[in-house]
Amino acid sequence: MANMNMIQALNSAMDIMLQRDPSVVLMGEDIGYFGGVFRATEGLQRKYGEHRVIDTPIAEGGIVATAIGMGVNGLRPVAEIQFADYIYPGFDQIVSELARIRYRSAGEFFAPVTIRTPCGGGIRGGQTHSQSPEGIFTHVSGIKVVMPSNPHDAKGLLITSIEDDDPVVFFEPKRLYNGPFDGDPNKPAVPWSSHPKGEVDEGYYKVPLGKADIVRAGADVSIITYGTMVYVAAAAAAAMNVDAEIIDLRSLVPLDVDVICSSVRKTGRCIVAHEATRFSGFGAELLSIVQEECFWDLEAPIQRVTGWDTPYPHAFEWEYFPGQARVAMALKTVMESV
Amino acid sequence: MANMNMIQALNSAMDIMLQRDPSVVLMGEDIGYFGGVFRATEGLQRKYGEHRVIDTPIAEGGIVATAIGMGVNGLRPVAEIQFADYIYPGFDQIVSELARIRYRSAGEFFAPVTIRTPCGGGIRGGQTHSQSPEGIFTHVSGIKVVMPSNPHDAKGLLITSIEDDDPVVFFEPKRLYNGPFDGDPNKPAVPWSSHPKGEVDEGYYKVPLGKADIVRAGADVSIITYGTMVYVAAAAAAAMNVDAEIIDLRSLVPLDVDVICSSVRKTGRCIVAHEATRFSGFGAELLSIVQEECFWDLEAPIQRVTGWDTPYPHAFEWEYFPGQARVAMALKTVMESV
Amino acid sequence: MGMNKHSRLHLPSPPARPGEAPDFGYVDLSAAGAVPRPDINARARDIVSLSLDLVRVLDDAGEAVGPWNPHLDPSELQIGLRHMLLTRLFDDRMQRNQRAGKISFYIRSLGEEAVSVAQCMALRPGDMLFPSYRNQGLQIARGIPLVDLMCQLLSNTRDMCKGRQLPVMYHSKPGNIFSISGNLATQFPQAVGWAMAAAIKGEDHLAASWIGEGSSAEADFHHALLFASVYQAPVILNVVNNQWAISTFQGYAGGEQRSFAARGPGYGIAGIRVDGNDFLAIYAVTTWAAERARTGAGPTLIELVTYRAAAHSTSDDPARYRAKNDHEHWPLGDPILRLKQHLIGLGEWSEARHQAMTAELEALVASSWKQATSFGTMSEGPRLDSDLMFEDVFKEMPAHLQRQRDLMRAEKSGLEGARSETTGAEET
Amino acid sequence: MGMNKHSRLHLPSPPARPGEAPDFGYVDLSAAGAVPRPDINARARDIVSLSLDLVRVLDDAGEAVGPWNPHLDPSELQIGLRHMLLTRLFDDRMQRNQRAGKISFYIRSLGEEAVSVAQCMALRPGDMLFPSYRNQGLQIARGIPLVDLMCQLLSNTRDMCKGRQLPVMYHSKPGNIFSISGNLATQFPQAVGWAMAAAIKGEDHLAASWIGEGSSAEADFHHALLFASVYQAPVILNVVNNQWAISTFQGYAGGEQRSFAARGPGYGIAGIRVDGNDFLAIYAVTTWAAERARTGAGPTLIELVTYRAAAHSTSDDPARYRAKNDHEHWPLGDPILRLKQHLIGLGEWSEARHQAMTAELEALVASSWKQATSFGTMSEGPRLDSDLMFEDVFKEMPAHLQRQRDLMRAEKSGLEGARSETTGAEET
Ligand SMILES: Cc1ncc(C[n+]2csc(CCOP(=O)(O)OP(=O)(O)O)c2C)c(N)n1
Ligand SMILES: Cc1ncc(C[n+]2csc(CCOP(=O)(O)OP(=O)(O)O)c2C)c(N)n1
Ligand SMILES: [Mg+2]
Ligand SMILES: [Mg+2]
Repeated sequence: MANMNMIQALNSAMDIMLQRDPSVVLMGEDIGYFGGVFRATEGLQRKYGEHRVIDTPIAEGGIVATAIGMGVNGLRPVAEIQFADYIYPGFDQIVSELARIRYRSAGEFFAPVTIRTPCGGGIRGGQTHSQSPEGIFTHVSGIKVVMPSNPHDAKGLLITSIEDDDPVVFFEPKRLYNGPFDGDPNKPAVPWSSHPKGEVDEGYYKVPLGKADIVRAGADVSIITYGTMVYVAAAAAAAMNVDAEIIDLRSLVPLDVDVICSSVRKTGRCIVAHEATRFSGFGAELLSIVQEECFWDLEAPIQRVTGWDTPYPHAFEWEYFPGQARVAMALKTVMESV
Repeated sequence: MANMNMIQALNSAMDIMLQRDPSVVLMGEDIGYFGGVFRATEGLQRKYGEHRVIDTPIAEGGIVATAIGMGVNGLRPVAEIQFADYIYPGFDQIVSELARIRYRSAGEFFAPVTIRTPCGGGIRGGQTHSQSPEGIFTHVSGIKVVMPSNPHDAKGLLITSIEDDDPVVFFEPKRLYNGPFDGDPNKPAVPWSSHPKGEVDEGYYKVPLGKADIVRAGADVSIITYGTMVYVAAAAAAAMNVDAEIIDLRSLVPLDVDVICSSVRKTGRCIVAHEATRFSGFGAELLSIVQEECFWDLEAPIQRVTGWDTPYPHAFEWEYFPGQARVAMALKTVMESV
Repeated sequence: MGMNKHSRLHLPSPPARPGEAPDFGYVDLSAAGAVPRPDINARARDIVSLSLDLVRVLDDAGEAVGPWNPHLDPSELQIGLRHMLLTRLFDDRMQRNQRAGKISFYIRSLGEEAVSVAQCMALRPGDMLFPSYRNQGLQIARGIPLVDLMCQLLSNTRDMCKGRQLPVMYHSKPGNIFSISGNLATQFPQAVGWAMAAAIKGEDHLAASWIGEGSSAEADFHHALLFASVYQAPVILNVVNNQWAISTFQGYAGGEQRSFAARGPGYGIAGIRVDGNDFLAIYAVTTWAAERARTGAGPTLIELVTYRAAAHSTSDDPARYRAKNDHEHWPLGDPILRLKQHLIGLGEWSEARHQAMTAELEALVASSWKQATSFGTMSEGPRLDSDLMFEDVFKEMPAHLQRQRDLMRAEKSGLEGARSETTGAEET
Repeated sequence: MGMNKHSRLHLPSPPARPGEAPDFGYVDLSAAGAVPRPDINARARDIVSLSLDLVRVLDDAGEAVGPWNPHLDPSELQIGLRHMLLTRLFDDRMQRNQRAGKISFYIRSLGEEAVSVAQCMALRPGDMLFPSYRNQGLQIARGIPLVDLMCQLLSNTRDMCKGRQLPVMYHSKPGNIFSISGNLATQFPQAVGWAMAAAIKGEDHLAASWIGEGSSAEADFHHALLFASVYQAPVILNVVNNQWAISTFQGYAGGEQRSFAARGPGYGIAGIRVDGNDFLAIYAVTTWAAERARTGAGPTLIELVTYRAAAHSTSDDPARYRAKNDHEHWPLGDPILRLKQHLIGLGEWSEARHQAMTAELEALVASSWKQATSFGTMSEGPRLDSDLMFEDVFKEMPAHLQRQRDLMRAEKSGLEGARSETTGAEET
């Protein structure tokens, strides 16, 4: 066991997989000699060689396409897209190709590609360094979508994703790289060293995809969320003295419908929360599933807590970010309504 | 008034706009001399010149990008993407640029681009000629999303879209080009000439964005849908003798929440239906809004009728397509449950 | 529309529209034998002229001349002729089958048979092919049974794609032929990635990919050239310039200003332009490029200059946009006739043998079709189980797809119920 | 990892990593005055060598030599020097402001000032500019007030972007400078579209766009070249090759095998390589390209060979990936020093005047900053109304955004309430 922040945990996962499996290669912009703009691949090129930790041209479409070709040729590429905001040039190769190769070739060809990319706001990154596009990928059949909320899960989920023979888009909430964040920018930053999930096994271990984590058991309301919002929701509920059951999905596709539904059946109230914009965001799918599965158990309408339906505005970060106040308003509504 | 199929109605809309406004230009693959693979621009290049009805290279990303530049320089480009399945190479320019230029330049720059693209299945097109990606675009702040279901609306909505100073992605359900389709492939095809909405004013007229059309008033259940499914839903309800209120959204962004909600408040039951895949599809947003706004009026859980969460399979078109049987099952469930 | 008069926008125009006389004067030709053959490890920058000239071996008399003559054994040439002829006869028959409603869609390669056949023969079985939809010659030259191809066209119970792909979107894992995509050009950079992996693993297989000149406008063409150049990947990137992209003339893909092969040197990779209807020239150029790739001399971009003699597909009618029978004026002739003439000149072939082979291959196509249809047709015989629709989306079927599969089953069985209700409804 | 030994993957390497001595021998240089100046309507294919040579006017003695000498009036040169110096002093001060926490982020153009300033001066006010984030010289040469730029950096009440963009993402409608995007290279094909529209409308304005050599790897670089070539659009496409893309050396963008300018001829458009630290050469080449565009001779791709002397941005530390002070070894020197030396040689400038101008411009920067901060800073003074967040998503604010705006307001006012509840909670 060692203390790791999320970057170190991700680095450890890739280090271990490069070590264990000669078919694993890393690729991306600035990830090699430099170790990545967030340092996630630091030291790995020196350790495993330039041909296994590969600097690439600045062409997300080319990165995904060549990763697919490598995957078809027996490698397990882990491609980094420097910011999730920059994944769109690779969108066609992800949606039209990566997601469909197994299907259209009746299982004869497949590309076990993992795409890592930092997402989310709270870092003064403005509209092109703060996006949360995960919802779009959950609509694409054939891709798994993962988002960890802490170092322990990040490492175990990344190892599982790399070993998975299906393509995985792995979103990393960059605001959580250095510590949990409860949505209050005025509080001093808390490091992972002071958080139990910052205790990470140095060896090989997996966290399964499709298994949500009940971060906190509670009786009053179920808060279904993932990524940064796990901490914001917990803090808001605690501040309001609401006995909330907080569910960290960890993987959006596949989705742990059982844990979600048994929780809502128990509490009868539900909030879904994410940083991403609201309209047609993943929260809509979560709300829909809960409504379909737990309609008769609901004592109040399900509430959504999300970012606003605008680009992420540089100067209004904290008015935009779905912080504790926004969760609190939803909690009030969902608890009061009868 | 004249009888037009949807292609002729769209052609008439573009003809009129090219005539009225010298800043309108059309561009796309095979749209010029040839008149488009679906003939939507037939005759327009001969009439208005090669520099106003422009054949382009096969590069959707380049088409959208240059259309943006033209828009910024005072033109009103109407770009055709040959099939919605091929819009993804242009996705970055749509999402990162077209949708954000007005916002990031504080309203000083904008590009009034309309992107027309045929979507949907039922034509034996297989996985790359049958997709319905509209849901993805509804999640992108700054883009309007339109889908007509008949010639009259198609013409009026396209004229409105072209004149709109905001970017519009205009989806055309290709199975409806030649006639309404109720989901039964074994029935003889019905032409628009035998349908009231095939009666189209030859002149200039607009159909507003954000105003849904109540295709059929009813008391038992509200069916919220758009595109092809308008006819499938109507046929299924009729076949089951259910007095359904059928709402054709026509535009998804902006969305006519008032019409949707007043209908559901009246009927107390709701089905949302689209051809697109289910998971994180636009139906999830529709369901979420109804749940949020009409929770206390609901007598049964809202049902979703959609395509399955797989690529569109060539040989299983009718097992995949959300036909009358799928609507019927949803109707049964929503009517029976109490 | 004052704009009309004043417009300065340049717009490329094709050699001939319907009713006009085709003029192929725009095609830069070199005399057979005229283009020198550089050393296989020449640096891209030193052989730029190859991307502008046209490598040709067969002259008008059908004789093989010049430094690019691959000096193939006649038996090899006969095999090539056989593959090309089989490709054409297969296309003929499938085209007629589509017209007869026996398959839903088809794409012919009429006039372009030499491209796929000669290139495939110049490569090794371990080399990975990333084709477009107009490379059926690759499938045939790699020995994929016609029956397998036909079953795919029929989406029947032996369909290699399990009914999931449009006709002609073949693949063959054992044949090292990648799954064909409906999305243009996506395979081009994938082939480069495959080749990069071969280099990383220290294997000496290479990858080859094909796109049309129209598809070279897609971003993935750029991705392929760039990554191939940066990593000097062992890959052969082929642009089949058949002059048309559906109704769009190659000028709209940039062919008016410069050759497609010339893009290669721009990215620092070798570019070479070859007579796409000259079996020997294609074979020689491909061998040269393959040797370069295998010896680490880097990737090659090959432009194959040919002509799409038929419609784009069974959904297309070229009479709407180009001169009728224009292909008869195509300066590079027909690839099958040219190789046949060459073999006859060598005394290694005859009209009689050609007729015999034609008859034999027609019979092979016919018997294969008979066999293929025994596994199901569009209207009769066994059908694929629709449950297959839900498989292979993921390696294991997740819960939500199992559920949808069950709903689909219920729906199918329920259909009857719904029907009777309909009648019920009508009675009331 | 047996793979290790056997890997055949080629990987470009930079001139020097930390601790190594920089070797810029890889940069192909031509002597000042050595490169001929072709007629402005020369065909792209006939002037390919321009894309491999390096156009230079200022020789090592600071004299202007050769056919590309634009023979500018000394007063013009003094204006150029002033713009470049102002750009550098502005950068200096903003860099220090960021370090002092007064702005959140900044990007300098140290060593690249000649690119933006000389090119802007060679163009007309009606020509539309599509810059990258490292072209502040364009803003300054176009006369955008420093105060306006600073207010954007501060996201204050006079921010032209209304607080929506990161620092340096300027735009100016009256200045004909397009909104800068955080997404690399997207502006390149947009500029081509703008130019196509100018041609369609029969206007003689041209468009110019800038990207870094690293960004040329993006698909939009290809889209720009292709569409510019097909429609012969009146556009100037500039690749600023400052050798680095954050930590990534230009070899990873394809610069190892061939120049970036050479991509032009590959697409059939003129490509020209110019000394990016030579004010006169840049001015001359840009004038030449502009004349080509305006007279319908077609687009031009210009590669400006320069060096990123500073860090990528205030978030970057180059000591991690390249040799310290390597820019001091850069063979093309410093653009400001070189123009200064030239003017002194002409007897049109002096150290004294230079010092005086430096002092004057420093004062201008300081007073502008003072004025800018009066409209609000990150910590004090007036702030933008957060309602602005919901405007300009669409031309008119739709119902769902009005509603979200109201929720946001309620949230802000509610915050107090929530806080007190928190305390309440703690009491229990
Ligand atoms: C991304 C994408 N855009 C558009 C299409 C529609 N389309 C199919 S084939 C074709 C023409 C391709 O022409 P070319 O590349 O020259 O190949 P050829 O048909 O001549 O062999 C087009 C536009 C597509 N399949 N994919
Ligand atoms: C699409 C996209 N991918 C990645 C990035 C992250 N990024 C910002 S600047 C940069 C380097 C660009 O280098 P270059 O184009 O050479 O310009 P320079 O910084 O040298 O002026 C990268 C990778 C981005 N902004 N957009
Ligand atoms: Mg073609
Ligand atoms: Mg650079």
